[in-house]
This record gives sequence, C-alpha cells and structure tokens, in this order.
Amino acid sequence: MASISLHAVTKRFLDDGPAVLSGVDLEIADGEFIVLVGPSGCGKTTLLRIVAGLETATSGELLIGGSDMSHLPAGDRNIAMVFQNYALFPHLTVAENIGFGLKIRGMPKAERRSMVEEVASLLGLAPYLERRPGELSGGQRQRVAMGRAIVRRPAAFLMDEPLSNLDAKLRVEMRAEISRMQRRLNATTIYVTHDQTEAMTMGDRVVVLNRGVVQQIAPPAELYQSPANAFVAQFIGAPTMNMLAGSVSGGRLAVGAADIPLPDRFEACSGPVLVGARPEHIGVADPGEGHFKGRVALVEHLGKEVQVHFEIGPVGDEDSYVLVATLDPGEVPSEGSKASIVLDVDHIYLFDRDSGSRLPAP
Amino acid sequence: MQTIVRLSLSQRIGRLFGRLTGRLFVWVWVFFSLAMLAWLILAAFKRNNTVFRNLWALPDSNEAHNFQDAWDLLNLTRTTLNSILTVGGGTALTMAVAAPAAYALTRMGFRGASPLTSLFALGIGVPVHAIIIPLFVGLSEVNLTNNLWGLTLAYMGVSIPFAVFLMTGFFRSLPSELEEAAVMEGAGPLRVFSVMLPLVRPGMVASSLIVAVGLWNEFLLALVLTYDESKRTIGVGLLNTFGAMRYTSNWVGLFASVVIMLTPLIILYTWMSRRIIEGLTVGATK
Amino acid sequence: MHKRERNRSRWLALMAALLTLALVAAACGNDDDQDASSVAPATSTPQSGDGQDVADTADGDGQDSTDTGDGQDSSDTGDGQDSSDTTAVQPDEEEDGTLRYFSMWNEGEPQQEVLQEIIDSYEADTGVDVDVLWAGREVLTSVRAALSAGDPVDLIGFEAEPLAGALVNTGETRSLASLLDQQIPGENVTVGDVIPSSFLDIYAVGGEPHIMPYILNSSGIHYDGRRLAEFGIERPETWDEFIAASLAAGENAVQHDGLINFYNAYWLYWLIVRHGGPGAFNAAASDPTGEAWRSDAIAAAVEDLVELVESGVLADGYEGSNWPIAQQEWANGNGTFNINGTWLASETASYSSEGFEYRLLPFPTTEGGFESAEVYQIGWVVPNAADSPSAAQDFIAYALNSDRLAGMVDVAKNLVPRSDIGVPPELQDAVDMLASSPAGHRPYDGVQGDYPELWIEFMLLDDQLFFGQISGAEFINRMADKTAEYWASQ
Amino acid sequence: MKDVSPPHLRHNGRRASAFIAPALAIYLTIIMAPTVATVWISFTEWRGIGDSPEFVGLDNYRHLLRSDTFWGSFNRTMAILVAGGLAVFFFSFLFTMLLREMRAKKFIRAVLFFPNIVPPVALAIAWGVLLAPRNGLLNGFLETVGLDFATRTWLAPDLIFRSVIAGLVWIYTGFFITIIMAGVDRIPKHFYEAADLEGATPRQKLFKVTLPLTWDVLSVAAVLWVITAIKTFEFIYAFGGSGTDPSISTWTLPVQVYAVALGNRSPIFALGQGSAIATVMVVLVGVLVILIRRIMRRKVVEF
Repeated sequence: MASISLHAVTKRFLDDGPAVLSGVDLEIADGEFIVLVGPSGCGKTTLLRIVAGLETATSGELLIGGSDMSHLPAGDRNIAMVFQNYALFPHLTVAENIGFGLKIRGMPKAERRSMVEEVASLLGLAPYLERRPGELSGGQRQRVAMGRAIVRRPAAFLMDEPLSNLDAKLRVEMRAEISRMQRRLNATTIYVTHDQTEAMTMGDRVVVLNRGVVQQIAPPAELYQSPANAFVAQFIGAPTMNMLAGSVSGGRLAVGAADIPLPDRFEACSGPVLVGARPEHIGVADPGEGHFKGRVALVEHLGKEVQVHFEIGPVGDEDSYVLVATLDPGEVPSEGSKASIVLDVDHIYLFDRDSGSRLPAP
Repeated sequence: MQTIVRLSLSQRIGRLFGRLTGRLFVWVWVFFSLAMLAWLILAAFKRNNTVFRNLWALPDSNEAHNFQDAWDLLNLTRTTLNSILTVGGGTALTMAVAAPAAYALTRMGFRGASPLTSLFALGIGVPVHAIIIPLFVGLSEVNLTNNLWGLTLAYMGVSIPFAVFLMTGFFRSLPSELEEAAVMEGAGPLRVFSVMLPLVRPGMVASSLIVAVGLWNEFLLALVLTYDESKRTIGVGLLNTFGAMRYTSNWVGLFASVVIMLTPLIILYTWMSRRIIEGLTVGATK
Repeated sequence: MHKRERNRSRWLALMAALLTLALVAAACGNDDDQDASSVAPATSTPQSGDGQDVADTADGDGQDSTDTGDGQDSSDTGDGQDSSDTTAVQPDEEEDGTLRYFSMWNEGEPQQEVLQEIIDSYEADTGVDVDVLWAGREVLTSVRAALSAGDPVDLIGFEAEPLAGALVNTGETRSLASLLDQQIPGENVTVGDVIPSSFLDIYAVGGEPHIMPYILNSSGIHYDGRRLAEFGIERPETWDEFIAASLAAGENAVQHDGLINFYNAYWLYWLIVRHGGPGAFNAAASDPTGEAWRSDAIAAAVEDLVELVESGVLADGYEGSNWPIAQQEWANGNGTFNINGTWLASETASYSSEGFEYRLLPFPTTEGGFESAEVYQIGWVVPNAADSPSAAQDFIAYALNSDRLAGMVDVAKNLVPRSDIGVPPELQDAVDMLASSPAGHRPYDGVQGDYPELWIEFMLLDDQLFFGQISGAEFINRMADKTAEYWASQ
Repeated sequence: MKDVSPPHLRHNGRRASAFIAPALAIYLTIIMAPTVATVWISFTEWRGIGDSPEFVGLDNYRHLLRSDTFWGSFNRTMAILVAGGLAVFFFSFLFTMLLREMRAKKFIRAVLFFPNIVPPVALAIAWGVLLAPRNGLLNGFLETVGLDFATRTWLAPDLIFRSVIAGLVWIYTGFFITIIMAGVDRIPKHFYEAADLEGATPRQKLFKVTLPLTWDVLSVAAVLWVITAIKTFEFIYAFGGSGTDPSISTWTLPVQVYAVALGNRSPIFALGQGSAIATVMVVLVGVLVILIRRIMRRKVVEF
C-alpha cells in the first residue's frame, strides 16, 4: 500500500479549452479511503483517471508511494481499478477475469490459481469460478470486478462509481461490503461517486469537487458540520440546506422582511451574504412570533420525520421562495395553512454572496 | 392499435387494397427469383435438344451426365482448389491485417487516425478497372502474374478497404472500459488487442463472409492476372465454360455448371445468411 | 477416304484462284506495301500442273534440303540472305524439351479434340512435352499476360487477322521461312511443298511468312439444301435474286444473331467488296480524309443493306438474338438462310435437324460488281519470346502431316490449307466457291486486323444502320468523319 | 506542442503504426499506387510491357471526347446510375415499408438478397435465358398465359440496355433493402406509435418519421450505389456472353476499359486509352460521392 499525492494537477482536454481540473492538491495517506464527490462533470472521474494513468494531467505532479508517476503507463503503476460497468471480459471465465492481471505478470498457473481461489472465497465467488460474466447477476459481476482488483495486491484501488449499476438494496449491501473489505485490506482507495450518501458513509475523508476545483477536503462529519463554502454546504446533506440571500449589518441579519439578531460568532461579518440553514434547523413558531410568515405549500411524510415546504412571500410572486424544514410528525401544520417560521440562529451559516466562502472564515 | 382519426369506408378499402397489391407484388418478386433458380436447376437435368422446345416441361430423363460434363469442363477439382486457396487465403490474410488496422484506427486514439480511416474508406470507391493495368504490369515485374500468390495479394488489396471499414464499425461499438481495464491490469498494446479481438468475433465472421463471397464471385482480376488453366479460379472457370458451351451449344451442360457452382453457395447461404446480412448492415449503419 | 481423291482436282482450281489474293493483299494498303509487292513475282510463278508445284514458293532459304523429293529451287527469288538471319539465331538457344502452346480452342470443341490427338502422338513420338493452354477466343489476352510475365510462349494458334493486328504487325513474331524447308515427319515433302505461298504471303513481313495456317475458312450464306426445294426457290446468285428468294422462303427467312457485332458487319463488308471490289472496304478505312466512304460503290452497298433490313426477311427479333440462338434455330429448321463463316457446319453439327443438307451460297453478286472470295485463315505463329522456337516449328511440321491434319477435315469439318487432304462434304460448296472465284480478300477486307480501333467505331455505326436506327446517308457521313478523325489522331 | 495524451496512448502513433502498417502497405501498393499510375498512363500511348510508353498529353482524352463508343459507354453508365438508382431506391423503400408488417419478412429479405452472393456470370446466364427473344423464359411465359401482345425482343437495341438495368435492379434491390431495412429497424417503435396516435397516414409516417431518421443510412446507401453502379462489370460483361466480345450496344465504362486495354477477341492493348476511361470512372465516383455527402450531410438527425 502506498500514499498518493497530487500537486497542482490541472487538466485541459484542448490546449486552449477550459480547465477540467485546475490546481488540484491532494494528499492521501497510506491505507486511507478517499471519496471524490461532486456533481456530474465536476472532474472527479478525470481526476481518478489521471491517477490511474488513463489520462495525463496537463500540468502538475502525481506521486504514488512517494515517487513521481505522472508519466508512467497505467499498467506500471501497480494500481487497480473497478469500473462503473465492471469492464469484465465477456469471453473469459470468472477465474480468468480475476487472474487476468496475474497472468499478464507471468505468474505461474498453479500459484495464480490459488490466489484467485483465495480471493474468490473471500468474495463468495467460489462456486462461480468457471462461469462467464454473462451468466452472473449484477452483484456477482461487481464482486468479480472487485476480485480482479484485489487479487494482485495493488498499491491503491481506484473505484469509479462501482455501485451505480446496482439496485438500491444491493447498493447498500455492497457499500458496506466494500468498506469492510477496504478496512480489512487496509488499502489506499480512491472512490468516485456522485452520491453523497456513499461519500458520507464510506470515506475516511471526502473530497468535494466542483468545476474542476477542490471545494473542501475533510472527514464526513466535518464536511457536514463545517462546510467550507456554500457549494459544499448545499451539496452535502439531504434534504439540501436552505439558502437565502440577505445582508448583515451591526450584528443583525436582514432577509426580506425579517430582521434577525445574530450570535456573537458572526460579529466580524457585514455586507451581503447567503444564509444557510439546514432543514432540521428550521422550526414552526407560535403565530405572531418567528422570523418569517409563510404558507405550508407541501407536506411530505417520511415516517420518522416530515418534510414541510413553506412558501414565503406573495403567492406567485417572483421574489417568493421556499424553505424546507424537517419536523417531528407531532408538530406538522396542515397543508395550505399559514405558519410562522423560525430559524435556529445558533446553527445557521453565513457565506460571502460573491465568493460563496464561509463567514467568518473557519 | 388505436387510431384517433376515423377513416371512411372507402379510405379503408383503398388502404387494404393498397396493402394487398403491395404484398402481392412482393410475393411475385420472390416467386420470380425462386422460379428462375428452380428452372435453372431443372434445366440442368434436361436434354440439350429439347430444353428450349418445351420450356415448362419437367425433365423426362435424368441426364446426370450433364453434371459429369460440367464437372470436367469446369475442371472443378482444380478450379475449386485454386479458389479455396486464393479466396480463403486472401480472406484470412485480409482479416489478419484489417482487424489490427481497424482496431488501431478506432481505439488507439492517435493523431491522424481520422484522416487515415478516410484514406482507407477512399479505397472502397476505387474501381478495380482503375488499378488493374498498373497492377498487372507491376505484378509482372516481380513475377507474380499467373501466380496464385500474386492473385491472393491482389485480392487482399481490393478487400482491405471494405474490411477495414466494416471492422472499424464493430470496434467502435465496443465499450472503452474493457480496454482500460486491460491496460490497468498491465496489458501492453498487443495484449489489449488480443483481449478486444474476441469481442468483435461476430464482426470478424461477418466481414470474412462478405469478403469471401465477393472474392469467390470475382473474375476480372483472376482473368487478367492469371491465364494458365492450372491457375484458373472457379469464377473464370464458369466464364470459360460459358464460352465453350456456346461454341458447342451444350446449354444443359452450362446450366449444370451453374448449378454446381451455386450449390455450395445455397448451402452456405441458408446456414449463414443472417450473419452475412447483419454484418453488412453493421458496417453501413454504424 | 476416296472423297479426298475426288476433291483433289477442285483444289487445283482453288489454288489458282488464290493466286490473285496476294495481289489484292498487296494492293489493299497493308503498311508494308513494299514488302508485299516484293512477293508478287513469287506468287505469279506457277500455273503449273500439280498442286505441290503451285504450292512450291520461293521462300526456301539458300541451303538446299536434299530430302525434298523434287528439286524446287526453280523459283527461288534469292532472298536467302534475309532468312539466314533468322535461322542463325535458332540453333543457339537452349530448349528445355517443353513446348508452351496457347490455343484459341475451348475444351470440347472438335478442333480441340483433333489437336489434342496430334499433341498426344507428338509427345509420344518425340518425347517433347507439349504444355497446351486451351484459352478460348480471348487467347491473345492470355498470350499478353504470359509474355508480360516473361513466361515462355512458344506457339500460338489463332485467327490470322487478330494475330496480324496484335502480334505480327507489331514485330513480335518470328519468321517461319526456315520452316518451309522442314520435312513433314512421315511424309517425303517439306512444309513449303504443301502449303501454298499465296496463303503465307498475305501476312508476310519482309517477304517472310509469319503465320502458318492449318485451317482455312471463308464466309457466305448457309442454307439447308432441302429447304429451297421445299419452297420451290432457285438457288439465288445475285443480290436481287437473294432478296426475292428470302421473301419467298417463309417465316424467319434470314436467321441472324444481331448481338454479335461482327456478324452484323458481314453484310455491309460483303456488299462493299461486291460493289467496290476486294480492297474497297480497306481502302475506305485507310483513307485519311475519310472521303473514300462517299464512293458510289459504298453508297450502293449501303443502299442494298437498307433494302435487306427494310424487306423484312430478317427473322423476328434478329436485333436481340444472342449467338448461338439464331444459328441453333436455323439448324433446327426454323429459317432458311444464315450468313456466317464456314465453321457454321462444324458448330451446328451436334444439334442440326436430321438430314440437314449443308449448302453454301457465295455472297450474292451485284450488277457491275466484283467477284472475290474471303480467305479466312487460322494459323500458328511463333513469338519472338519463344523459348523453344525450333520445337515449335517441329510441331507445326508434324501437325501438318496429311494423316494428322485430316482430323480437321473429317472430325472438325473444316477446310485445311493442304491441297491433298480433301474437304468435308458439308463444305463442298465452299470449296467450289473458293475455286471458282477469280480473286480473294481478307476477312472484313483486313479492316479488323489493320485498324482495330476504327473497326470498333465501324461496328457501332454499322449496327445502327443494320437495326434501322440511322439512314444510309447518315451512316456514310459519320463513317467519313470517324475515319478522318481516326487518322488525324494517329 | 506538448503531448497530453495518457501514457498508455502516448506512443500510440508509433504503436498504432505497427498495427496499421501491413494493411496500409498492401493497400497503398495494390490500390493507391496503381490508381496514381493509371492516371499517369492515361497521358501516354502504351501497348504494355515491351513497349515504351510515349507521353501524349491529353490526346487520349481528346480522342474519348470524339468517340461515339465512349459516349455510348458513358451514357449507359449514367443510365445505370440514375435510372437504375431511382428504381433500386424506389423498390428498396417500397419493400422495406411493405415488409415491416409482413410475417415472412426475414425469409423474403433472404431471398431478395440471394442474387448478391451468386456469381455474376451465373446471373448473366440466367438473365440471358430469361430474355432471349425466342425460346426465352419471359416471352415463353407470356405466351403460355396468353399475353402474347406483351412479348418483346427484350435484347433488341432499343431495349437491351433497359433489360440490363432491370437485371441490375433485380440483383441490387435485395442489397439495398437490407441496408435500408437495418436503418429503419433502428428507429425506436415509439416514434411510430406516437405518429399513429396522432393519426398519421402511411405516407406521412414515411416522410415525417422514416426518411428523416434514416437519412444517414440513406446517405451511405447512396454512396454505395454510386460506387456499385460505376463499377458494375461482371454481369454486363458476361451478359454479352463469353467467347465473343460483348455487343458494343451493352458497353459501359468498365467494359470498355476491358475491351480496349486488357483483352478481347481482337485485342487492341491501348493501355493509355483504357487508363483514360478508368480515370474518368475514378473522377466520376469521386465527384458524385463528394456531392452526395455534401447534399445529405446537413440533415443527419441524432436520436
């Protein structure tokens, strides 16, 4: 296993084209599970492929285990990759697929066989070794792809949305299994996904990417509690954090008609801001109190809790906006009724309106 | 199926009528093609002096010696062997060079792949007549005329453009992950190619069949580039038989030759027509 | 074979008639006017008593071959110097005992069978291996391919006209002068003794023969002897009589395969030769101004052709009949006349109706016109590139043996250039025609052989005239233009 | 310029050339170099090996322009291209539409395609037997069923080339049905279902759905037809028969190349002349293909 370092990695597909990645710096410790997350087109897959050697960075440096690998062919980097659609060779058996890399490295047949069997039993694939991928279920194929990556004990694993082709239930199972496997092997892993749940549940640290720029690198809890900017704040967490335009002056926050006193930690702030409030930090106040007046536009029962959409402002007005709150089932107003809404100011976030960065800087 | 617009009775009758005449026309065409084949086969068993007298009569005697004549005149053992050598060899060698070329053109992402692909495609449009004179002269210079190797080489040349064109279609349809997976596992270009090749087996089969059928029926190159009886291919053999039959007016023998030549094709076709047809359409529609 | 004896006397007359042929050939604008005329004295030699003397020509080289029975140096024209050049080359060459022979025949044709028999016995007698290619009528394509590839071709057998056009006139064949002195194996005569020089002179180069004939054809109008009686028609002799006879000869009177361009060309070529004399057609083609097409003779010929087309005697669908369909019909008794080469009897023998009486009508004469017979030779040449030229000559001499060549008469039903072999009964009329004709001319008056490119343009226009698509005047105008253009581009 | 391609593709120019070189070498030797040479020979007068080519500039072309035979061949080639093309595409479309709803679709398509794998010599023999003026199957059939008035001399000068074109249409329709049908089969069914729901007539479906969505396939098919039509040799050559030269009234450009340059019963071996005609063929293919690509390119629809 090895550490991986990226220094100022930039990638353009065309010489004068837009940067798909710009100045990415990333230090991955030996044995760490890193998740790359971001909306589609954010560059996360490209970053992964640069590490893999399937793409070359336009500039910047890639170190694996401390040595520069930027210009080494993929096959020589001792890295394994699991592809989104598994990329199993359809004409080879499960055993041959798993043992493919070993065969290329010229490992003797008997030795290869025993390694393949060991990995197969680890993954519960032992009964299927002589089948071809076409005869396997989606989950089994996924395991074969894992097996192929594991068997040669590479310096690092790269996984490109490996669960996206599975159904929801299987995805949850495999998620756990991959995590377990990673811990057991103590393998440096880079995992790409667009699914924040996967990111939050699997990664030791999560890298949030947007438009080719790293937004934040942090453990999942920190990412949630202390987002570096408005993008991260909105990207992490479900339902999404509510975001309102407002301005701060003299320790008070003005949002629309509301005028809200701010806690001390915001005392250095002033000027136009974005106010972020997670749904669980929005509540219903008694009539006449609260920060906003609105209507209950939609109520979604999710069992343990209820999501309520409040519409603030005149009906149909273009300045109207919606706040989503997560409430206990007991305190749910009826759809169409008027409501007073209160923000939990101890848990709100403020972001710079222009740069989106968190205020005050953490 | 539901239609919102209601049709008047006359419209509906008109449409039905149109469809019926259309289908009738299709069946007439099909019947015509089959009838012609059937007539030729039956005629091969008839007698020379009555075959054109009673066009629709069934053979009154089994003139199997027509086939013996035809067999001898076609010099069938020899010509078949030559055709198998040149067509089989030409096809195999064509695929052996066209498949890697098509692979490199579609999957190795190097600069110049696109103009090179166009260059190969250009060859599809070059008529054999535009190359045959210099080709003949050039092959003479290196003593490859009247030589089955020379003919095989020429067959490769004329087949490569279409084979490359078809195979690029097949290779292009493969997912790139497979290749990347192989690369990640440390495979070099040759290994990656050998992993990819089995994936286009249907394409290889279809392209080979199309190339082989084309060459099997070819006779201009064979006619010009070889002259010796011992080098004759089956296509030229049939043409010569046609000529000889006209001088001797042995029509039924000629029909027997045609039947002999068609039989393997009919067998191959009933067995492989789907492959041939589908192979062609992949090339044209991808 | 008493038939042969009976026919022998006719041959004498035929040979005499052919004497004039060389004169015609000399006159009709072959490139080698000089050479042709230099042969003339030789051909005017003989009227003497027996066929061998007639045939005995002056081409024998200086050295006497002592075993040729009768002394034959009488008419030596003294060109021995020339021929010694060619003979000198031959003995030096190494020959590997294989003879590469390219033949015009297809397997299964009777001529092929006869030749195959000769080849078999030649191989048995001499130990020389004859490697023969039955190439069919496109034999010259194969020859070209072989020569280009540097493969040996020792002997080529084909029709004399295309041989002349494609090989002899371009200087790619050897002189066969020394062959004339060679003894024919099994007989006490030389080749020169039995093959009349008049045949050889037509395609001679520098006075030396290059094509050695082994089959002799002509053309004319064929019919089943029984049919004229059936319709109560007199055998027509003039054009007008022929048209009248055709009109009386029932449905499909004149069967014709109109898709064969050179069959269509028979009519007009013959009419021009009849009206303008042998050489007239060739002269028109070789006139650089093209004006020769506007002669009265050609106008009359064109007029006669139009008359034929418009008279309706040509069989229904003649324009769309693809050989050999019309001749098959004709041989089966559907139709009376068919213009064709004298090979027709041989070609139709296998399917003609029972009791068919092969008769030949010389092409009808025209008022104030000329009489002449077509001499259509099939022969052998030895290309310069031959590896075994002397073996090739040996083979020719061997094959010309009367017993062996007799197969061409008896089996293949062809005429042969040797006078002492006889004729097949089917071709009795042809022999009579040749014998009684005061003059001779080359097939298509030599236009096909001498000007192959112009010949194609001619056939195209002739087709249009023959199918009634253009008028006679239009034909003449366009042919005159074509000819002028052709010569301008040479 | 910096090489930014991934390492495994980095030296692929070089690696790929190893993959492409054999095919390319043979292709250049057998197709491209001879094509160039043909153009060069067309400026010479040459009888072949043993004769040295003499440069004559444009003489061969000038000669062609004045030659009735050439223009005949040229016009017949164009007739195959245009008239034959219209017929082939008309029938191909008609059949594709009709076959969509027929149960024996695959079988019919296989039968119609069959002539494409049969040796052209055999097809020519069959076609000749069919159309012979007397004894021909077609006329014989017409007489048998009492349609005597419909009999024709199918091979007469005014009809023969139409008969040839008819033969080519018979052969090639199967091929183009196959291609067009493949294009049509790619169109998702829901477009037709949507059109049906809107009450579209078959003709509207053809023009509003099928044609636009098969445009790229049609463009390929049109290019293939141009190439096929101009190249067609074997069928016509053998239709004229072997053992004699094909009748001049059936010559097309390739047949004429063969007749004047390569062989014939009385050969000319005018290689310069033949090369000039071959060059005309190449130019014709080139110009028409470019034209078709230009005209049809814009309308390609993605779906």
